[in-house]
Amino acid sequence: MHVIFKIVGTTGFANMQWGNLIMIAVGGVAIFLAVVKKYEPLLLLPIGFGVIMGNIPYTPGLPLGVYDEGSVFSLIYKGVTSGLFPPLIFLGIGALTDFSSLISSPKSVLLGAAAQIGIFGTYIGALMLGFSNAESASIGIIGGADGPTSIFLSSQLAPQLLGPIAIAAYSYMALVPVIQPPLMKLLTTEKERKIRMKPPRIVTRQERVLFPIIVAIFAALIAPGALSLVGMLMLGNLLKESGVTDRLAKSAGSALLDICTILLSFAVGCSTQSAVFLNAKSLGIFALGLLSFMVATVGGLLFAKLMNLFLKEKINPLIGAAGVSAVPDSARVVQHFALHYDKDNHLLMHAMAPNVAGVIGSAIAAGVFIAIFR
Amino acid sequence: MHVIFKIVGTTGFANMQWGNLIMIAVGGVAIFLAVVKKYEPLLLLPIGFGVIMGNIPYTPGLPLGVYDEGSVFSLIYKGVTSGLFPPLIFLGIGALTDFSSLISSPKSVLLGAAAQIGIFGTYIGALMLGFSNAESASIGIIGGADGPTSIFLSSQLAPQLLGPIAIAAYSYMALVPVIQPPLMKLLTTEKERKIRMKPPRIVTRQERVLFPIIVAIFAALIAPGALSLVGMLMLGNLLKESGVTDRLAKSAGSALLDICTILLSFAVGCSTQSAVFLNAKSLGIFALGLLSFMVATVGGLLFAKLMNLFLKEKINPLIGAAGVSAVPDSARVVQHFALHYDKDNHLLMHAMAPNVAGVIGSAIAAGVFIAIFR
Amino acid sequence: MHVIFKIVGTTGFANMQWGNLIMIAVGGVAIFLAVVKKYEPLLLLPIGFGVIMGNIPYTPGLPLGVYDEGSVFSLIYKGVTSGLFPPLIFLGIGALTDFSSLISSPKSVLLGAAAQIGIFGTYIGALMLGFSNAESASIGIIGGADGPTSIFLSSQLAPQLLGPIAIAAYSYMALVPVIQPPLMKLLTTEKERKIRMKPPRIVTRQERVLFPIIVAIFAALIAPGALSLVGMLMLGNLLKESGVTDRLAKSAGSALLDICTILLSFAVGCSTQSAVFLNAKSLGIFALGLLSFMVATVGGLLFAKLMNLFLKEKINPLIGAAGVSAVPDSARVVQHFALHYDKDNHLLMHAMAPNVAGVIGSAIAAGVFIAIFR
Amino acid sequence: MLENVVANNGLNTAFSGMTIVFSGLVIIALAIHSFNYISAFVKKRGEANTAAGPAGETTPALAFMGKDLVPEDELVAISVAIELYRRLHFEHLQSEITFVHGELTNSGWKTGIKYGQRRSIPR
Amino acid sequence: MLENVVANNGLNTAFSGMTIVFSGLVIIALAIHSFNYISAFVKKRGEANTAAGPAGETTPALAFMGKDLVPEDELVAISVAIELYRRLHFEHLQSEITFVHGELTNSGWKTGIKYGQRRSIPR
Amino acid sequence: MLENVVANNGLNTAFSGMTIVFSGLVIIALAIHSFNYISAFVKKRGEANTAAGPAGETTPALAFMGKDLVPEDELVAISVAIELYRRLHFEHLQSEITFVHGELTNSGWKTGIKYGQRRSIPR
Ligand code: NA
Ligand code: NA
Ligand code: NA
Repeated sequence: MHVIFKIVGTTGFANMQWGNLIMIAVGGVAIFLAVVKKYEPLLLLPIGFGVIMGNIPYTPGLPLGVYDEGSVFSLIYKGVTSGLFPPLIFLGIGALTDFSSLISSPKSVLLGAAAQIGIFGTYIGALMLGFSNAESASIGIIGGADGPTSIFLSSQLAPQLLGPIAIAAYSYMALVPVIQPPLMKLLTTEKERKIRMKPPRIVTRQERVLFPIIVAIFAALIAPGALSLVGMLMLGNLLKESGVTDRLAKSAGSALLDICTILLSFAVGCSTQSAVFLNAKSLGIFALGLLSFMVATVGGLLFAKLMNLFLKEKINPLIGAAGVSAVPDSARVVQHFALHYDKDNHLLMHAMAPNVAGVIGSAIAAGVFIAIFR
Repeated sequence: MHVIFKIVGTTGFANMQWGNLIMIAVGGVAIFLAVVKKYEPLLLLPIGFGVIMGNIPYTPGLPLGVYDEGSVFSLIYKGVTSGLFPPLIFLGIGALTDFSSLISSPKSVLLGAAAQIGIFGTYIGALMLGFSNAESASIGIIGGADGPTSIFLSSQLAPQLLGPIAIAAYSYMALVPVIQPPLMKLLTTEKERKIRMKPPRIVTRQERVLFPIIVAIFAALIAPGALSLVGMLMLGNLLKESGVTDRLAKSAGSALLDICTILLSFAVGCSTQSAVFLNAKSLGIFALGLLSFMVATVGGLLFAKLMNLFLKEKINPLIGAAGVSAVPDSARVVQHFALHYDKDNHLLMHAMAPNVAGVIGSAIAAGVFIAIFR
Repeated sequence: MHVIFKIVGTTGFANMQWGNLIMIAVGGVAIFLAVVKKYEPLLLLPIGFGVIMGNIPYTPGLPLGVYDEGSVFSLIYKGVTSGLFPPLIFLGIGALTDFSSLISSPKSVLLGAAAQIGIFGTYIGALMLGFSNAESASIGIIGGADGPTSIFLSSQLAPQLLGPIAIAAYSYMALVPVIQPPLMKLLTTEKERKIRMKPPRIVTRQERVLFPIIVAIFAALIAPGALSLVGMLMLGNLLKESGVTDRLAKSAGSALLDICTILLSFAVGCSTQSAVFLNAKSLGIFALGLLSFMVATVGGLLFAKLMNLFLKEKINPLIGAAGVSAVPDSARVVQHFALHYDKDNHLLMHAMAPNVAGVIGSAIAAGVFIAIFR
Repeated sequence: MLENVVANNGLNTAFSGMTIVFSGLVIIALAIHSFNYISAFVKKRGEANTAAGPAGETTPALAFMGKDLVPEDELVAISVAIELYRRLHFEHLQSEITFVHGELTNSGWKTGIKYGQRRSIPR
Repeated sequence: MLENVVANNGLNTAFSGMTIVFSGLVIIALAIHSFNYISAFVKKRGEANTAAGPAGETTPALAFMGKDLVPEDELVAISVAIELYRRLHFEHLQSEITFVHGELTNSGWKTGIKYGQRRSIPR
Repeated sequence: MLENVVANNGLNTAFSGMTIVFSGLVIIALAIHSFNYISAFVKKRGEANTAAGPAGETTPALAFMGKDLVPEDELVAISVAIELYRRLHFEHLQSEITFVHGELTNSGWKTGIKYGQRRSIPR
């Protein structure tokens, strides 16, 4: 009977704790949001399943979880903590992203810069709550509203917070349609919301090929720490736009992107073992993350209004809110919100410009933090 | 002339031994079975080619083979010995497997459990032949008739036996149509073979989405050691059935599955260098492996007959033989065998239920062994 | 203000040197050749972009470049220096290559052997310039005109020269249409150029299946060091030709090949940091590389003429030039050159035979060097 | 031979292992079995609000599985050909995150269905 | 609360960081802005040699994006079906490096366009 | 210059290497050459049992390679369109291991042809 006791002792039932049950419920909610509500399913579904798997208890000593040296899940998790998966995901995203809208309206780039105030404001906020410099930077980056950027920076500066930061980032990205509209209503007048913008010009192939090269060079010169993220994003985009490497762009944007997404999301989910996840720090991170999204939205909206003071051709300040990135959700929120006030005012393409600029802006911000704190 | 001697001394001809020739012939047979007989070609072809490549002799010291630190093949082999490839393969298989038949007839699950007697029976048999506990467990798992499960368990418990265990597992899986019919004839009456079963009910999407989550949770709670295998299998299935992550399921079930299959099979083949492969242990493993398949088949058949003593709606005991897994070959054997006695009795779908249940059962059995012996 | 100085100090502007600017220009030229001239875009585009990214300066100490322990780029570069990517690329190339032309005219194999004189001649030349044995071998292999083979040998024997050797190999492969025609003109008579050859016979499926197995066995027996390259090339080809593993061949020839190509090319580009790249050695490598291509071409041409002294059915000596490999560019150069003199003389299929034989020949040559110098 | 079995506590292990495997699969079977009630319940509710239910449940894909109704007249062939043509030509576009001058193409990448977009990879 | 900000030089870092982000994106914006002049210049040159320009610029893919002209008559359906048929059946061949008895199929793998070959993966 | 060649035994290495390369490729050439006899032998045997042979050898794919006979009339277009339609719609199913209510779809994954199944990915 010795053996059967040993086996029963190793079952999850024997080691289950309240925290595990709570986290399993959290994972179930994530899966529910992904499957039924269709919120970011490509990320929330594997994350949610990972949260459940990561919270099945087992006898300590068995090499099973992401934190156990030599386990399979720890090998996958190494792709996250080493910072490898996020740039590879950016490579794939670059191979799928069209920067035409940004090229045709360069001044929208500034809106993508303004929204990064959310990052730095939250960094200050996190310092106030007593987090260290490196931790505060990683928490602030949640406001960048780019999953890979958040995970990359956390893996470099505060790996111990990677789980909650990633979950917070993806949760709020899923909730962008809930978070942004009230702020848009609060900070714009009805007249502003009805401003129409000229259709963007058509960009040539030359411009689309030169764009990733130039962006990569300048972003990396200004903030070398952004080299990994911006470099890979722009490599993917160059593969797509060059017109001579379609097969590479296709594989980068399908197989590579999908495989890295599955493994990263699942491993991040697994890393939320209740023992390391359920504490006051995580709560603080979730609160700061929400703050970060809100400050970023406000920053984009107000900066757009500021620009209008100087511009002859007024821009619709709503597109400032798209500067937070969360591509392409926040651009869709803008489109939807504007349609509410003028049925024929389609801002989607205009909002895409600050939207993708925000991705570059957050990557530069991450680069700055890496340069200072590493 | 010094140099030319050195070169000639490094050629394979100078180092060739009888064992190598035998193994190269074995590799040739595997390729023949794969190409001409179409037995498990996706696995036997790269394995067979690997066996040939792994038995080309070379001067010791050159970093070429899977056992030489720093060689390319050793890097690929690390994906096997670290236990990484099998769960990734299960992720892909999960993204391709339809568990509908199982969901619609839950009692068939028990047949998938009964067939695992082959694993534990052979474990005892291996102990009798003097193998250690960990070795015996790895040999027993051959009766699970699932390549990735066998390789995973061996890599964790008895890496030194990985080659013969993998080859035995895949060989007997290829030979299922030869091994099972005599036993089916021996243990069933003609009347039993003609039992018809009601068509299974149609399962809803909700059920198919909930299934992988529930199976993963319970399997991992009962046998946490099964976390890696069952978790990944069910993650893949969830990606497929959720309906919101098709692109992830597609990449997991094509690029990822194929790449891991090629590399795992080839590396496993390469690991059969005659010096480590051709010995009495391997012979014992092959004998025990065959025993394991036979005991598993008998276990499934008899348990089905036992269930019929209690069931009002009788099941056809032949489908018990499908509980060994070897998906989907053993289910096909059942279908074919039953058609022989009743031209209109199609058991394929009914046999798929114990068939896929056997996969889960073997993974749980592997989890039990990991929990005890690691 | 302390912090802003620290940040400015970390920007690329503060650390930029003339060498970086030169290399960034070189990267730009590579991209120009790839995009506008369509020279080897699948390789030169990611290489060129990598050269640019690798020469953005940053404060030493930040873990960003391929030579910095722990950086993302160093993880990718490890796939190059460990020798892993080239065999995987060969696996994919094997799954795409049709060796029918070679099977139908085995005597063309000798032309693929003759062209390897470029490798060994240049090895002597490099010794003359004072390079070490291992370095000279790696430089000589440039004349093999196969990127993965060059990179693999360099990674094994002279990793410090990997960057310039890879760049030289791909550059001259792109310039084959410029390098070869003058030599073809010089060494053949107009009558020779007009020689027509009989259409090759149709090869059976059996032959195409047996071919990769036999080539792999004999190549690996003769030069075990070629095991990794030839083995993987032939595994890919066997997956393709067997007819029973199409899905494996497809994934090997698309996702796996593309992903490895992107990562290898980009990482090789990144490794050309001006501090390690801009020196007299690189200049010597480029000069020797050109020599290597020219000697190889001459070797192939003259050997074809030599063979004609003994053959009843004369071969067109132009196809000897295709023995350098650079698949399929040099075969196209032959086709084009011959058409110039006889509008109906299509040599493309005939030139493919020495062309693919040259790939095998170079891999064997690399195997010889590995056997001697490792 | 048997002493090695005894020394390694083999029968005990085998018996316990088999017990665990059965327990695990029985629990799973029971869980699945409870689905049947859920399924019956859902069906009943579905019959209550007749029209709305089935549309939601039976996805197009399932419809094909169940019936395999492939239209066989010319008209269909034409429309199918056009559909395929677009799918192959626009394959790349379908997975783009953003927009190409007036073409609204979504990616499924970070996609909600709150604002009327359709899923980009319709398969 | 604020002492941790002060101790970590937080405001300074935040301000400097925001400055860098703005500088970076302003430089990129200026670089893109200069594209407009290049674009205008290219256009002007394009207008000079009327016919040649647009053919070079508007790739087929773009033409589809812009107009989405899908032919809708039977003839087209037939040719499309055949094209697709070949594409699926020859998909494998299209990516082959070499040649299968008279079929000239190129790979794009190490491919120049110097000698009249077309790109092998026409997507 | 030459002393480094001599010191490193360079000429010897080069000569030996070239010898090995030639030996290797000559052996391969001879092996391939022997194929011709096998091929001739197989052909002869094939001619003996006329009807049975070619059906087994010439796979459909090869037939296309050799002749490239694409049918061009409407009927074919329709059937092709339907085939493609199914292939795209059922692509996912084709690679499923098991069965969806009456649809028999095989995977090629662990597949034998002993029991009359066809390969699931027919390409
Ligand atoms: Na952002
Ligand atoms: Na099993
Ligand atoms: Na070569």
